[in-house]
Amino acid sequence: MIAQTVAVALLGAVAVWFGAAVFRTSSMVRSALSLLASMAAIGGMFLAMEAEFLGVLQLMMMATEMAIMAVFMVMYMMDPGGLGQMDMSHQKRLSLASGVLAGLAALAIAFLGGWGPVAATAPDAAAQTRALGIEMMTRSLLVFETAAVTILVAMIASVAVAIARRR
Amino acid sequence: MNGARLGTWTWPRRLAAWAIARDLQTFVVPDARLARGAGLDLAAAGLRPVATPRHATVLVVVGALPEELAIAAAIAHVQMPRPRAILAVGSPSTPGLPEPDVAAPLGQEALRVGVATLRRVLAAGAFAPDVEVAESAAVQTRTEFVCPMHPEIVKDEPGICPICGMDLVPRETAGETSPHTRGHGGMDAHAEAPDRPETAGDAYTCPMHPEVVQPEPGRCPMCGMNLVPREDAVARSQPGHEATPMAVYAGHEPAATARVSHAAHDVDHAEHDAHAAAMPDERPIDHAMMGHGDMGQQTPMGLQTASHVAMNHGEHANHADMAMTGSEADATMPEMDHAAMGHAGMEEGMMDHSMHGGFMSMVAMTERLPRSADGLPMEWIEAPFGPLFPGLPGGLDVTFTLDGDGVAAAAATVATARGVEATWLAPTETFPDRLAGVDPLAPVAYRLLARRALEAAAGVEIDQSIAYARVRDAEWERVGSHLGWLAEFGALIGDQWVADRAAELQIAVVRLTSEPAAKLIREIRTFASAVARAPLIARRLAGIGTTAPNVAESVSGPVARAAGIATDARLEDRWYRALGFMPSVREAGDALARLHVRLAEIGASLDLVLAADGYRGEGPDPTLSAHLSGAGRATVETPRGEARLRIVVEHGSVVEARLESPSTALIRIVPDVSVGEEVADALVAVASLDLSPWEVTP
Amino acid sequence: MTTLLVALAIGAVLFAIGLYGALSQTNLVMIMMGVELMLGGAMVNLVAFWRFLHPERIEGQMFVLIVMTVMAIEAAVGFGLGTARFRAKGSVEMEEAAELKG
Amino acid sequence: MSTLQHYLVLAGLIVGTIGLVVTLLLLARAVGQTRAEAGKDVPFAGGTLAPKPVWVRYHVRYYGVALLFLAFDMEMAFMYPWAVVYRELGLPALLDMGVFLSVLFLGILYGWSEGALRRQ
Amino acid sequence: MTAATIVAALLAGAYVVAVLEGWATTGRFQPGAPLVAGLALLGRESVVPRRPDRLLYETAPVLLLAAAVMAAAVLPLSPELVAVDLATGALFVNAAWAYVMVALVMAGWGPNGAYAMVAGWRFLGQLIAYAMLIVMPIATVGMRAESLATTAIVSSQVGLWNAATQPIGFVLFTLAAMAVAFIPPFDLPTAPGELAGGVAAEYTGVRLAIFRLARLVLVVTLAAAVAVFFLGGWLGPWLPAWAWTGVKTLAVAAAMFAAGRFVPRLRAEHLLQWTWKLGIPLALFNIAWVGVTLWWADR
Repeated sequence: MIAQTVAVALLGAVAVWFGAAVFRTSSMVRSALSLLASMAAIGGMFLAMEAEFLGVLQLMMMATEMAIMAVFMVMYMMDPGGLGQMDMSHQKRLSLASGVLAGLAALAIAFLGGWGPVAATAPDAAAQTRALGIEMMTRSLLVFETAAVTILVAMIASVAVAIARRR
Repeated sequence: MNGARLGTWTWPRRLAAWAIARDLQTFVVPDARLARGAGLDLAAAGLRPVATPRHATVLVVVGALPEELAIAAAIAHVQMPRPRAILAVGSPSTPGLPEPDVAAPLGQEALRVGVATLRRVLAAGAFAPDVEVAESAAVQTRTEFVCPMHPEIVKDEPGICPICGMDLVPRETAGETSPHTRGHGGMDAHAEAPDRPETAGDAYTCPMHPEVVQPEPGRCPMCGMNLVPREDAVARSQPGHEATPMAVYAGHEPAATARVSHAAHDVDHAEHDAHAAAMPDERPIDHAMMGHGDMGQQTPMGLQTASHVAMNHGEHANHADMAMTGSEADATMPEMDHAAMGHAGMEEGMMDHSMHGGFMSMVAMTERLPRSADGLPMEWIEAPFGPLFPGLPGGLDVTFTLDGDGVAAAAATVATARGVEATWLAPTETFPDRLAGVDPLAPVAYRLLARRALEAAAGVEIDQSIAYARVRDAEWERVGSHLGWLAEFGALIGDQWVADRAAELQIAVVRLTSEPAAKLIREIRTFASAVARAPLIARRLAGIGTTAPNVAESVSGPVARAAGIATDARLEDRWYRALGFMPSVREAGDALARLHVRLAEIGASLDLVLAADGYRGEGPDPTLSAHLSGAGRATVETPRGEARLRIVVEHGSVVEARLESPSTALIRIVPDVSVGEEVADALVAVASLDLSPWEVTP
Repeated sequence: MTTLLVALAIGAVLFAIGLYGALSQTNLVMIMMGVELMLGGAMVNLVAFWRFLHPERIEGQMFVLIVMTVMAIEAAVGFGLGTARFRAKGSVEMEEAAELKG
Repeated sequence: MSTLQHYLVLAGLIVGTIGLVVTLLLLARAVGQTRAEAGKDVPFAGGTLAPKPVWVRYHVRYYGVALLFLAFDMEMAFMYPWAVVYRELGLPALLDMGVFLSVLFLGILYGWSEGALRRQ
Repeated sequence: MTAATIVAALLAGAYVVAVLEGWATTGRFQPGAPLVAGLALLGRESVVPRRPDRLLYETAPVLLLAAAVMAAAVLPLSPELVAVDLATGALFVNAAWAYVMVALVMAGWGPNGAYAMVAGWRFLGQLIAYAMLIVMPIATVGMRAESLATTAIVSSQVGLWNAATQPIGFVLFTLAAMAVAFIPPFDLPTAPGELAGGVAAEYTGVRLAIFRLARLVLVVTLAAAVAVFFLGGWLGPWLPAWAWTGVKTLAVAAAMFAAGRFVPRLRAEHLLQWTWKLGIPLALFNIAWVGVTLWWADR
């Protein structure tokens, strides 16, 4: 149990560190890879919280997603190497204030909320994956099929706007 | 040893030195094909060719290097990590390169001995208590500082960009002494570029309000910005402005880009000069218009002034960018300073408005950038693929302007220029040898060319035995040359089997003496038909580097024949006609067609060799009068196409010689076949031309 | 309990960083990064709730899957829009997207 | 072995990998240090000293496929749990997944027809 | 202990694979060559290019090695000899391989050289091509085993190997596996002739040694994955279980290298087109095929 807490805290610290690094570096590639590291650490937290399928999935999905993000950053941002140490932000104070405020509010809810008893054990990973599959095919079937349609819409939308029509 | 690592001997170092001496990764200069053409089998001698000097221990120098190539070799050498060694084959030392650690004469046995010596030298000298640092002038760099967004800002010391306030970043540029400062006549162009007119600063205007004109510097009464020197008078008088690379790139026509960045130096020069002169001058006007144009729409909070300023300068940057991607870049050149100086007044103005950390308009930054076919304005980089690039002939210096991994513009030149035709002038006895030295990739064809020109001058006819001996020689050379090309080409497209087998057969052809060659001929035929039938190779090459009809007409040889033009100098030769020669022609004009033409030519050449008695060996040449006078011309179909020679002989000496070589035409079509392709395909297209940098005449 | 609180705290901090990033950045892609971080924080909370409050109810995990899908879709559509905008204006700066705001 | 111990082994392997790399680096350092020379640290560019800036806006030509991939990739998040229970649920599950995948494949077909799959 | 055995086996496998690769590329069988080459690289200078993104440059080879080791950790040599028998092993292997791409993108961007950068972004395109062909065949393998654990997947092949029951998946996966490990003809990111070494171009000395070691380990894991998922892993008569996995892995690796010797490198564009226009429809068909055959068998 203590090991679990320590692991969650450590990986969480890594996630937060890299999350902050995203906005602290001026190199776009570093920025995207920092986000990847943050997301991978979150995946690690999932593993530490015994959500194995989700953790591994997060590790995998985010690697490709963030690498593709890096590509788009390098395409559309000036000075992607961050050589000029350019500052690309605005309304800093406002953002900082909202960030801190939102964070405090969330923390307050986390610590003040009565969460009730904590479950000591979770089902093992194989059972989780199986349960997830059954859930998907039974009660959440509609959610599952809706997800397909949503993804389809996203694919159509992004292709429709992004691809230049040729003569 | 020259390239030893610093350190006294300890047992781990001994072990490492032993291993290094066993594992000889090799970078070959000028290229491996030339080595094989000299009959050297590097792999059999224990050398393992690799694609980059970064991974190599041994720099193998084959033959004598011309000056520019020697500089490139020196750079490659210094980029090899220590311990590194130089093995010179066939030439004891090369000016510009450090002394070779081992020198071996040409020949496989000598190479084997040389490698053995090299192993001993490396094992004994990989580490040394004191090492010299290579201080060749060629590899000297000086550091300058440049703004990442505004390439025209180049300073000698660190600081911030006067335009946008970003930190300047250091970068190297080649030392002033190097004649090879990123080629294409860049340096010369800059030296010749007219200086910025001294009289330019006679009127001052506001960058935002062109109607404000004052005789002395000051602030604009309308917006308070610092005034900048006005130079529009000069700008209008520049007729060449339309022809700047920028103007061409702004259009979406890839064909147009191809035209601009030809290897032809004078074209570049002209454009460059025009551009350099026009650039500073037109700015105030453009800016002013831009600033006004956008002012209405764009009002981010409290940033109006600053963003306008940025916008103007963004545009500046793009002018400079354009120049850089277009012809030889301003960025590295001394001339750049003067471009930057042109804005001196304006920069100060910007400083006042302090853009530090401010908002910079991307719209303005990208507005004038070249757009790709899909409409995205991207930045282009210029990447050199040569003179020492593994996939291309050594000495061929191709520069691709890369738009992502696509080639947006290409320029080709050679680093093998070895002086002028005057050096060939010689007595008639030695003239063929001199001319044979023109192109180490086709010495037989050039010797034959010289002989035939001399005989034409003398009016001598040759008999059948000599003619057949010449056919055999020339055709064997063609077979060897095509195989050598195929080996390099196979390595470029990553087909190990083709590369290895073709290299093996090339060496066998080169080493062939007068013994019967039936087995070799059979093997070559089998190999050629296997390559011709390989479906994946066909997929890989089809449609790459297709030559337009007018482009194909400008060249000769296999490249023309692959595009359906049945041109071949051998058709004019009565001995070839007697042997029943027919040229091999394909229609498609792409890299695949060129491969097929060469494979078919290998077969046809073997047929000719067999028809002309099969053996290799030089025939006796007819003797010429020692006091020959006259003029002669000859044409020979070299493996790359028609080479034409005109000579004037006086009293047994060649006093004038003019050569038209096929590669001189081929190098001009490099942009035509490569622009618009993906970089790997562009390399395939260039390599499929099989041009020999050695025979390119200015 | 401690682990739950630690996880929730981390989720909160990630959310805060993401919000800060989304608000302070001028660039579409960077803003999307902020949003992804916020979603990441949300996912941490969801998994923590699932694990420590109702590990027997798999809907918690299903919900995380949906959030992940949302992240991917957001990325795809966002980059699609970014590409279109970059083609049209040469910029994905939000400062310069005034006309998008109407 | 509990699940968390599994992850501990994985973490140990990562640490071991890093340890191996550090050892190799130290070993190489003990053999000798790199000697600075002019031009040596410039990236190889065909035997030229090419100081042109490389980190610029890079035109990635496959962004059309990349966009499709971003969305299509999610399919596997749903497919793996389904794969595990497929034999248990039988043919209806295959049909459910068939509908799901066909819907997604429509997206690919649309992208194909719009030219998203070609080099941009 | 098991983990140590697996690591030892992995290193041994990497060595043999290095010999095999040398055999395929130079045409000579030299069992000592990798050792000599490794020592030589250790003894050579390791030049750091001027002003690289040092962090990315240094991390990339380590990440590549770590990713390969992670993938190896869940692949079983025998029922007992598996470092970590994760319940989601098949997915975990995928996740580990995804970081191969991340490492190569870092290696491409880090040194600030044109060839490396082109090569690095190229590999991301390669991932977009091969990723689905890795993911979907593994899912069908999981369908048959009713589990994502690699050991369960091997056990499910007792009657008949997956290569026989789902040949389309087998072929697609093997080709995609070659693309993951950038074995010719899929060696777009290193492309010796085209990009002078590509992502590896600016790595020298010990860093190059680490990079190459990582690549070899990666090849081992991919060959092992083909053996485990499709060729019945440890199943086989006479020999001990671990030996069967080892033999199959090396045979697959040798076949991959041998095939790569005779074909030209694929064009980046063709790779994307073929995988998305042909590969993915085939992989989807494979899912349907496996679904129907399993249902028929279970009926």
